[in-house]
Amino acid sequence: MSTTVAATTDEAVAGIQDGSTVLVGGFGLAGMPFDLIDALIRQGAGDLTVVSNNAGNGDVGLAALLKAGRVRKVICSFPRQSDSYVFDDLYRSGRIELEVVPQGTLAERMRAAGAGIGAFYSPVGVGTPLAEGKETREIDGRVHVLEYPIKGDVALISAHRADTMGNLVYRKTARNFGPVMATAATTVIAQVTEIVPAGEIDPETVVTPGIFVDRLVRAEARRLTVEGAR
Amino acid sequence: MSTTVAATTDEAVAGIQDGSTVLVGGFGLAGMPFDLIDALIRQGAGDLTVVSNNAGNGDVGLAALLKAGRVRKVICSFPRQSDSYVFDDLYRSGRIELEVVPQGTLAERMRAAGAGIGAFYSPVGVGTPLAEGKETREIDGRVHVLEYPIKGDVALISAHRADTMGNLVYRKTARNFGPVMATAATTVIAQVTEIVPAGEIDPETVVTPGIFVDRLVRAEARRLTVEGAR
Amino acid sequence: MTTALGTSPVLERADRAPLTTDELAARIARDIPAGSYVNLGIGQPTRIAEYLPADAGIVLHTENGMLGMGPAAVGDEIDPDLTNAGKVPVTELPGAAYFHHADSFAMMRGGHLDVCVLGAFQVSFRGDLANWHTGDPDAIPAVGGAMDLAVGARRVLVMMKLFARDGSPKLVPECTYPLTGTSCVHLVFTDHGIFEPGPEGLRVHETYGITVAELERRLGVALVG
Amino acid sequence: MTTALGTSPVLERADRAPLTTDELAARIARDIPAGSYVNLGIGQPTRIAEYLPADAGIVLHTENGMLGMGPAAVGDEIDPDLTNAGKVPVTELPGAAYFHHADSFAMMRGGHLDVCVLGAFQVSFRGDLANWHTGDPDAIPAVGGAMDLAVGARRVLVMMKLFARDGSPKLVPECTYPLTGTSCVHLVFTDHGIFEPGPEGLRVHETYGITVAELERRLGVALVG
Repeated sequence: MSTTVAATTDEAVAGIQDGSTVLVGGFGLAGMPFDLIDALIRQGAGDLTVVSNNAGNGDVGLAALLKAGRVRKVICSFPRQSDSYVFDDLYRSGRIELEVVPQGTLAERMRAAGAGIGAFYSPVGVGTPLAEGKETREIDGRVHVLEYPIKGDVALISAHRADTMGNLVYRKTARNFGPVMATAATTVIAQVTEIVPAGEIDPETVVTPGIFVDRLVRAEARRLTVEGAR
Repeated sequence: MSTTVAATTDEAVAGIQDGSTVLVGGFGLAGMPFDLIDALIRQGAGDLTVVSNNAGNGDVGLAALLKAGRVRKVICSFPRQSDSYVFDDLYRSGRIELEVVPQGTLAERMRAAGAGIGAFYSPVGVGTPLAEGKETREIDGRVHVLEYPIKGDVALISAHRADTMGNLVYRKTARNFGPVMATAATTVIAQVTEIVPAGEIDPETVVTPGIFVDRLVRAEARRLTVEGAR
Repeated sequence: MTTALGTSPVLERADRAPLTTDELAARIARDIPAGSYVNLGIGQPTRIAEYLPADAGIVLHTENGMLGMGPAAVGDEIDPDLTNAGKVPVTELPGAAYFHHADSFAMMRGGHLDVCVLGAFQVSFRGDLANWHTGDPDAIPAVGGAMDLAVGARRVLVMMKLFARDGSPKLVPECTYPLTGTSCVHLVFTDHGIFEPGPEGLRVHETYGITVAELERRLGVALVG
Repeated sequence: MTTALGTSPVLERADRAPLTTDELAARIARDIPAGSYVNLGIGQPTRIAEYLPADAGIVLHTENGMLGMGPAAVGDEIDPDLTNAGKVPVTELPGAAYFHHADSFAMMRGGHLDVCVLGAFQVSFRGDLANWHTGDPDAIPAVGGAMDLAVGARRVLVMMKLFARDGSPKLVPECTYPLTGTSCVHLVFTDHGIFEPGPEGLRVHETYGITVAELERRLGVALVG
């Protein structure tokens, strides 16, 4: 259904339920939807499962959500970073669950959810601890592991520019998980730095078509960087 | 490896072997690589398996390749059209094999080949003749059918513009199968109407990155249309 | 006149003629919610576009890689690089987006389209759809995107005549033509009435130019409310 | 000096010091064919970029969604929206392209990258790789894109020191650390030599600052030619 434009980030995140699975865009700090996460903290939903590449940097964004005690479980590829002390403390004290997924498998499992694929066979992770207990099958002489979709109740993503139909374009490597997560959640909420009238984004350049975006909100870009945070 | 720019379409299609599986872009006439197909006819490879959405229109492009007797088998979603008389005659006289695949499954099977996915479960086609004999599995209460990748030896595609690195952009709905086929074949050959220096295509707008394109050749766009050809 | 059949009211309009194709297209258009993303199948369903209110924010998808498809192109607008799934030249509306085939069908299979409207040879009382192949051994099979749409769209509407030229019903206990999808049709819009197939049997919502009783006789089924 | 070991000649350079990290980076750079699409893993392999000839048409991939990555950004070039996989700000070269994560890893898993160079904790004689987890029960596991790269790139090169700080070899009969991938490493570039693991055992191609005989003693294996 049509994309709605929310007046505030609080309005944009209204209604997120306790226990939701929340897909959170960004690779480290690039593309992280800071304002939506701050709004989610104010909104108060807890017992969340967060799916994101990392588990938070410093004490902003995802790290702030973790620090607020709202997250029961993190599904990610790379939780431990030079500045991931919020996650590290929660994990070491047994206050948060962790599921580590190879980065490409994480992306592909969300892509599968968005694309109506019931499951897929991947050669990644075979023979490693991350494939333990998973079903395998040999295809063309190569062992594959069966992977299932990861679907979100909500996705929080950050893009560069939107039109009023919800079409999104991103900026450089801040694109990362946004377009995939936008396909994989029941309710997709995007923060963007600019919302322009329909027709002002060249249809050849749209990365996320508006069909995937439920709610839009304008928020200033907060571009932070941490060297070597990976 | 780097994209090479061929001087002629004949040079671009050199070396295609008898018995190859050739992915041919286009949806009907839109996006069909007419000049590459003509060059392939001159080049002479036969006993081909062609994977394309349709099985040729009128007597141009794919229809001309079929008419020249070079195609052993067609894998497509929609062979029969108002102007598909070349295919129709070959099929009815038993001179060509046909595998009909639902259109989205056709695209996804090529996507799987390009993405290193060994196989995937799809809900499409379950309970229909097109799923007969295929393995099924119930996932989340829904029956899915197991689908395997379709990989090409060669892909012939048509795009709008390229840079010298092989980055491609397309034009409107002529994009269709091109980007998927470009990922799914060992040798990818693209005809484009214009080749510009690297740096002249905005990196945010590239649809097919040059990594997927082996050979490029410039050819005038031949934009033909047939109403209701589907 | 409204007749109670089980618990649901039926709008029985035996006093008027069956719907014309245009009336049927307009009737279906009325049932498509504002703001929907919609795929209109090749053939008659295409005509529904003419009856969608311009201000309803309904966005048309064409499976060959576009959202925001406009009306058929005429004259100078014709661009062979811009067609619908029936390969008819069309136009682009503001806010359109292009994408490739794998993305287009991922969108479909992933349940992102709110509605699709398809033609049909047959629909069974429980919602099986047959619309791609007559089963004639001489026919060349061609499925296109029909199976993907039947399985992928959130609501699958069928637009068809209720009776074939020989008078036999196209709403049947079991499809005799090869299936496109099983239990996938939500509503069937026909010239003689609007039907809802389902596991409990066939419901009728509205009739045109025929009574419920006569429908039951011609379809050979007790319609449920 | 060149020693024949089995059928292959070995370039044995016992007379010089082991390679420095920069020499090793330069050595690996020499083995990357012109025109290759390459992913350089986080950490030391990043340094190889400095030794790739500018005119070789080698294109760098970063798994967070870019081809055509340039050198690290300095000063005003720094843009937090443009980083490499190590989250270090980088630059963009002419002919670059951006794409999303599913496409980036499809590219990787689909075998489109010609070469990747990864660091390692251990590599086994048959080419198993361990580079993501020390197995320490207190360590927080974090894999990133390591497994995808190990399985996806056409040629997987490892860049590492041959011996750990305690002197134990990192080329081992069987990895004791948790695996990243099995039989996936094509060549191992180390400060003391270049090795080719495989089903028939470990080959040595070149040595630096050590003889083949001494290598065999310290690795505890008969090197095959």
